[in-house]
Amino acid sequence: MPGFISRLSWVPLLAALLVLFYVARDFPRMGDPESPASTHVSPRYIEDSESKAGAPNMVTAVLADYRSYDTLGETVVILTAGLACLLVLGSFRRTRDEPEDAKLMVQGFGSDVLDATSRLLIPFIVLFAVYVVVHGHTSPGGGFQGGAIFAAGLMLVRLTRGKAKGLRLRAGVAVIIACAGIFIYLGTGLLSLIRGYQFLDYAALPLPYEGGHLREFGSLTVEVGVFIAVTAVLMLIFDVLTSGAEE
Amino acid sequence: MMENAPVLILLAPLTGALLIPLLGFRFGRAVTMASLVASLFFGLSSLAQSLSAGPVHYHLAGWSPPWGIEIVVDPLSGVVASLVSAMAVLAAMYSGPFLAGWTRRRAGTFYSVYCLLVSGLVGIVITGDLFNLYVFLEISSLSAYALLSTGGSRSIVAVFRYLLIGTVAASFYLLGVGYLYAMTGTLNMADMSARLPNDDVAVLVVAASFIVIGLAIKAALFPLHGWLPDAYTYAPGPVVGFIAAVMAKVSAYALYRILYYVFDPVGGPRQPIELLGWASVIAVVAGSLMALAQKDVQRMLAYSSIGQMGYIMLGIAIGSPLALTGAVLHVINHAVMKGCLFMAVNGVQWKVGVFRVREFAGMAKRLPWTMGAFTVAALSMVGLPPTAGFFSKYYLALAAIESGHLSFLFALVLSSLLGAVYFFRVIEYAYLKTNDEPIEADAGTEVRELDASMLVPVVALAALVLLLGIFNQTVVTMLVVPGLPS
Amino acid sequence: MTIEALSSVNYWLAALLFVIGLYGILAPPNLVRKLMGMNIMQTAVIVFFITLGYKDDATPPIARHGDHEPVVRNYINPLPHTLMLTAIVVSVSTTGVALALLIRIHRRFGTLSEPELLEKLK
Amino acid sequence: MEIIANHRPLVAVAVSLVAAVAILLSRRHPNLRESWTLVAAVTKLAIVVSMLPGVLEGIVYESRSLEILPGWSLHLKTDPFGMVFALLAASLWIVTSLYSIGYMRAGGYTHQAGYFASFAVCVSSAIGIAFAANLATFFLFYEILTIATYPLVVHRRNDEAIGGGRKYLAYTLIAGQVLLVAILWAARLSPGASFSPGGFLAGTASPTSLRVLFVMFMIGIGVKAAIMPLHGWLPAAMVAPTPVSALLHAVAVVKAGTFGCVRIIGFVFGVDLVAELGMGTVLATFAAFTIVIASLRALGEDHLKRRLAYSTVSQLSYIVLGAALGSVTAIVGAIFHIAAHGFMKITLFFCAGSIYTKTHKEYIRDLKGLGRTMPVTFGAFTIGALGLAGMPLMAGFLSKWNLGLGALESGQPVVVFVLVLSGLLNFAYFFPIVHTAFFDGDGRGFRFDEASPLIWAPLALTAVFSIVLGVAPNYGFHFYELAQQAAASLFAPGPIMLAGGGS
Repeated sequence: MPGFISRLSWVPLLAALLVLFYVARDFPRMGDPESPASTHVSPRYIEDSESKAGAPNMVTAVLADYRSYDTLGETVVILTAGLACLLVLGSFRRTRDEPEDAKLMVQGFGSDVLDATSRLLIPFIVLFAVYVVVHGHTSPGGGFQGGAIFAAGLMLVRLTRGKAKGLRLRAGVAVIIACAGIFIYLGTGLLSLIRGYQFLDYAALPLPYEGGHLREFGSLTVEVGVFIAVTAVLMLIFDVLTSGAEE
Repeated sequence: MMENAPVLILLAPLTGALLIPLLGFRFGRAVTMASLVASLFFGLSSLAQSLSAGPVHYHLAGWSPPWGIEIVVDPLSGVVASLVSAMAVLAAMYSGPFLAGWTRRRAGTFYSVYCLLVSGLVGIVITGDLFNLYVFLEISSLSAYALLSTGGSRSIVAVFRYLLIGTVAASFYLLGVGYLYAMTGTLNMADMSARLPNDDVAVLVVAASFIVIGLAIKAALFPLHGWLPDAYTYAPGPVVGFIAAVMAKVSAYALYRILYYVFDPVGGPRQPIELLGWASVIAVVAGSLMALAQKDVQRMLAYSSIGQMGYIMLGIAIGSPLALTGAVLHVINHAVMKGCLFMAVNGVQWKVGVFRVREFAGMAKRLPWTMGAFTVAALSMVGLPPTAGFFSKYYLALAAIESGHLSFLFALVLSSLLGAVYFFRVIEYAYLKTNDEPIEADAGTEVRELDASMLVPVVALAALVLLLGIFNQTVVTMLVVPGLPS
Repeated sequence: MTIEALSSVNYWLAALLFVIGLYGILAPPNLVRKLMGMNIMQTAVIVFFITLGYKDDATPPIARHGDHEPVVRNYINPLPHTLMLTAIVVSVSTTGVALALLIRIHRRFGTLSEPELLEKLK
Repeated sequence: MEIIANHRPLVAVAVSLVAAVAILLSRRHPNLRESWTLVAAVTKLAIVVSMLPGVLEGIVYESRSLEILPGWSLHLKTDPFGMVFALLAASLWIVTSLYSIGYMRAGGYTHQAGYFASFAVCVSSAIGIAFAANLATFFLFYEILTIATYPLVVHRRNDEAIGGGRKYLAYTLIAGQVLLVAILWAARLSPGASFSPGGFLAGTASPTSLRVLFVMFMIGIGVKAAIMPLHGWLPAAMVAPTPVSALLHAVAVVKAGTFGCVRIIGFVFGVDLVAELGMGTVLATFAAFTIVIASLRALGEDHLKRRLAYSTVSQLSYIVLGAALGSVTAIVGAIFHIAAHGFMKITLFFCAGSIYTKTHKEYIRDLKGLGRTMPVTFGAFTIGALGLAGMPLMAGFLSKWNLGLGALESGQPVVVFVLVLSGLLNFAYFFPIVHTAFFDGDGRGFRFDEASPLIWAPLALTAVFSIVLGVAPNYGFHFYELAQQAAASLFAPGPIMLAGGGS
């Protein structure tokens, strides 16, 4: 069956391509400031982000405030992926016959050069990660990006100096940290729920600010939660993927 | 608290999923049950709200749509959400003995992912935002992959295929949504249906077709069903009942929601719906035919699911009030009866270790209650009164006659007869044949019923099949009809 | 006319990527390649959305310092970017799970090509 | 002519359902189990009979409970016609249960709990069919009957039984689907209509489509009524234990078919409509052919029960024929024959069972001289046989007489010829049996050697009653009077029409 598909699949695909090309005419001209997408919902984001949501970075404002529910879901997606990997591959335990590359993964590819370079780089990477998180409001960045960068730094350690090094996390711990991160997010929402506001409405937070600043802090908390969760899950996935089999 | 019920339907299982690792994996089962029951409670209460005081709109983060995301619980979504969490509670109860042998952390992780699956499905049902729907679609899919993959190495391969096809489906959906966004600039369903151009320009047709294709793949509609049989056949016992019962239906629900609440059912693009109609007719017949060819009971059930999804899609495609009533009613009925069937069969498999039809010989003596439940549900699948299956089929058939599609009617009748053949084959073996060749698992005919925690859900579902049938008019008038598109 | 043609070049690019991805999933026998095809497909969707966000001579959606009444015309539409952040995260997660499955498959069956796999599964 | 809202019909149906559950729960204790059966049977008969006087005075007991389909509630109603079938089923259930207790114990059968439970469900659905006041209710019980009979057919669990069961299911399930489609169609034509004398379909659609609809109805019903060529399952179902065959052939299944046939003709289409569609003649032709050909097939059978089965096929077509002829007298004959044939045929099957229990002989050639040792059995057999053959002063005569008159009324003298011919054929295939039993074989003297009284008492009872039915057709259950009222109601659309209309 797959063979059959692979031999004939180009026919419907070509047809699909032609259709897609054809309908491209009906779309608004690329970059047209009058297109529905640019005139209907988005203007409000552009105008109000800083004043109402307290974030000059409109993307962050939409991400962490207007559509924070989406972002919660997105963080949950990451957690799900982590747990899924855990269920599929089980947690770290060596296989009897571990393949060569896996051995490398365990001891790391360490050579002096790599070692020196990574020692030099890693502090900056980590620092940059934190910067990306806390400055997510005024410059490109945010919890996901920060988390990804931080995890990348840790992975560099693992790759160069072996799995045991660099903030060694056991799977269970990683999961707990990830859940804690998301729980910061969820808790923020539940807090406003308990205080009689809508879920995730930062206006309800018991902080000595109001308006944009309050929301800014709300979304900052959330971003931190995301940062923790993303870091933990990415490390989890990395460790699980590079670990031996359970059986 | 009650004004927050809509969002709590989703937050309850989500919180549960997070609490399991935080409190410690040993509480997995307890936390799961608690959170799912809570979710069911909130689902029912917001359903009651929507029935008494009209649809409930919940604006998340306090931003009014279309700028923020809203949750909409109208009678339709309320019913489906409650159905999902109800089935989830039963399935969680059922899964206990299966996971008894697992390591504590693995079982805990399993339960956590299970909660995530439920929250994903509920999220799809109650959201009022097209992109948000995509996010929860992915949550549910990912967790489903994870759960299905615990069924052994064969299931891993099946799951990988499911993952590929499922992601293709999601991409199709997202691209379709993108087309709609390009035309309207909004993602909120209500707002979009107000702003969609009412003449069917090519873009709308293509967008609708993409969404239909994407969700039809997820719903395993016939030509796009490739992932389903293997995924269900090798699926692990504890979850296959739940996944087979609700997952495809939720996608069908989403399709229904978009075709009839976002697009204008009259002025909107008809071509995709026409296509859907014929595809589902083929699905109804082909599913039954393929089920007929199976020797493995669980695989047989999987194929029969393909046929039954055809019923639902058929109702959606015909689109008259009768047809939609039939479709929604069949979503409820089929969830109950197929859940019962899968749970019964997996119970047998777990207890005796057999799956093939031949090996069911004399099973009625050993597991009388389980096979009794199986028989009731099977009769309902065949569509004999007074079981639930008959009544949804009645509506669909009536709608087919009304719309003058006699071929649809013929397909329905034919599939009932085929269903009779392949279900009575199992029943015949279970009740009439005595197993002459001893099963390697263990021979003997003494009564060895399932554990209570597995038997209760199975029997409860079987009872529900009968109740749903006898009181179908109550269900229709109270729950289904209020949910029809105005 | 040329403007028109150029205007939809991105849409064409997205469509092309989408179909290439689809082909990449259907055609090759190797599961890893299929996975790549899947990623290409998701990328196509991302390209499409980002295209929707673009406005002629407008800057990224970050209010310049001191610009307290941002003018809609000057900033591109932030919504697609937000959505695509989510989409990227989703595709990363999916890829992670897919890789985990592939590793498991390879450990169990020692191959990643579909025909051999089907042989072994018989 | 008054309508009394009263749940007695519903109770009459429910009694044996409850009994079925009780029987299944007490499967470990045979005596308790069988006492459940008897208690339920007596109660049911008592309830049905308690409504008889009222019905004779033209009172209609009506029970509407929950709505089961859009526009159609679970609607039970006692009209004279339904009463005939209900009385037949209820009274014969008692006899049959007594008989089965004796038979099953003597035969040492297993799975008796399941047996008695399905038996009870069958009777419930038969009563339900009798009292059903609209198509939905009718179909509901019709399908329940289909399923509940299956365990009885396959009761012996051997390959032959399973084969018979498959054949039975194949015929009845397909027919059920056809009937369903027909009902859906009728539901489209006049939604939520309930049975009314004179029918409700007249003028709702073009004659052609009404003809098609009629054919579909007749296929759906005709399988159970075993109209040739739809009779194939009936001889195959002979593998069942004899009491079951008795139930299948005298009470529940086939009678439900013929009953439904008359219901459809008289109360859905209306006799006049059927006549003007020209379907009456067609159906009559089929029935006539069935009568003759089935009798011929019976001649050819040496297996006793199968010969009886073919005789049933031919006798049932009397009823269909009467309904198809569509004149008052013919329909009186048809309705009366439902009862008469019930009692006579069940007698014959009981006899077959008694012979089998005592001697394990199934073939007619083996019956030599048995009459001298089993006088009661063969006495009853003779009575039943003569009755079916239409001997005067027997129940069968009355129905045939009416059928003949009706045929002349509706100007079909050829039918009279068919009746006479089939009468002769009846003699031809029953008399040899009697002769072999009494006069063949070695001349050993008379010696009473019957099976247990639980077996021969019931069959004696039914035999006596089938004589009584011939001599005084209104004795006890007033079958003849009921038949007359029912037939009259079809033709005198007066107050009855209103009442029947389920107003």
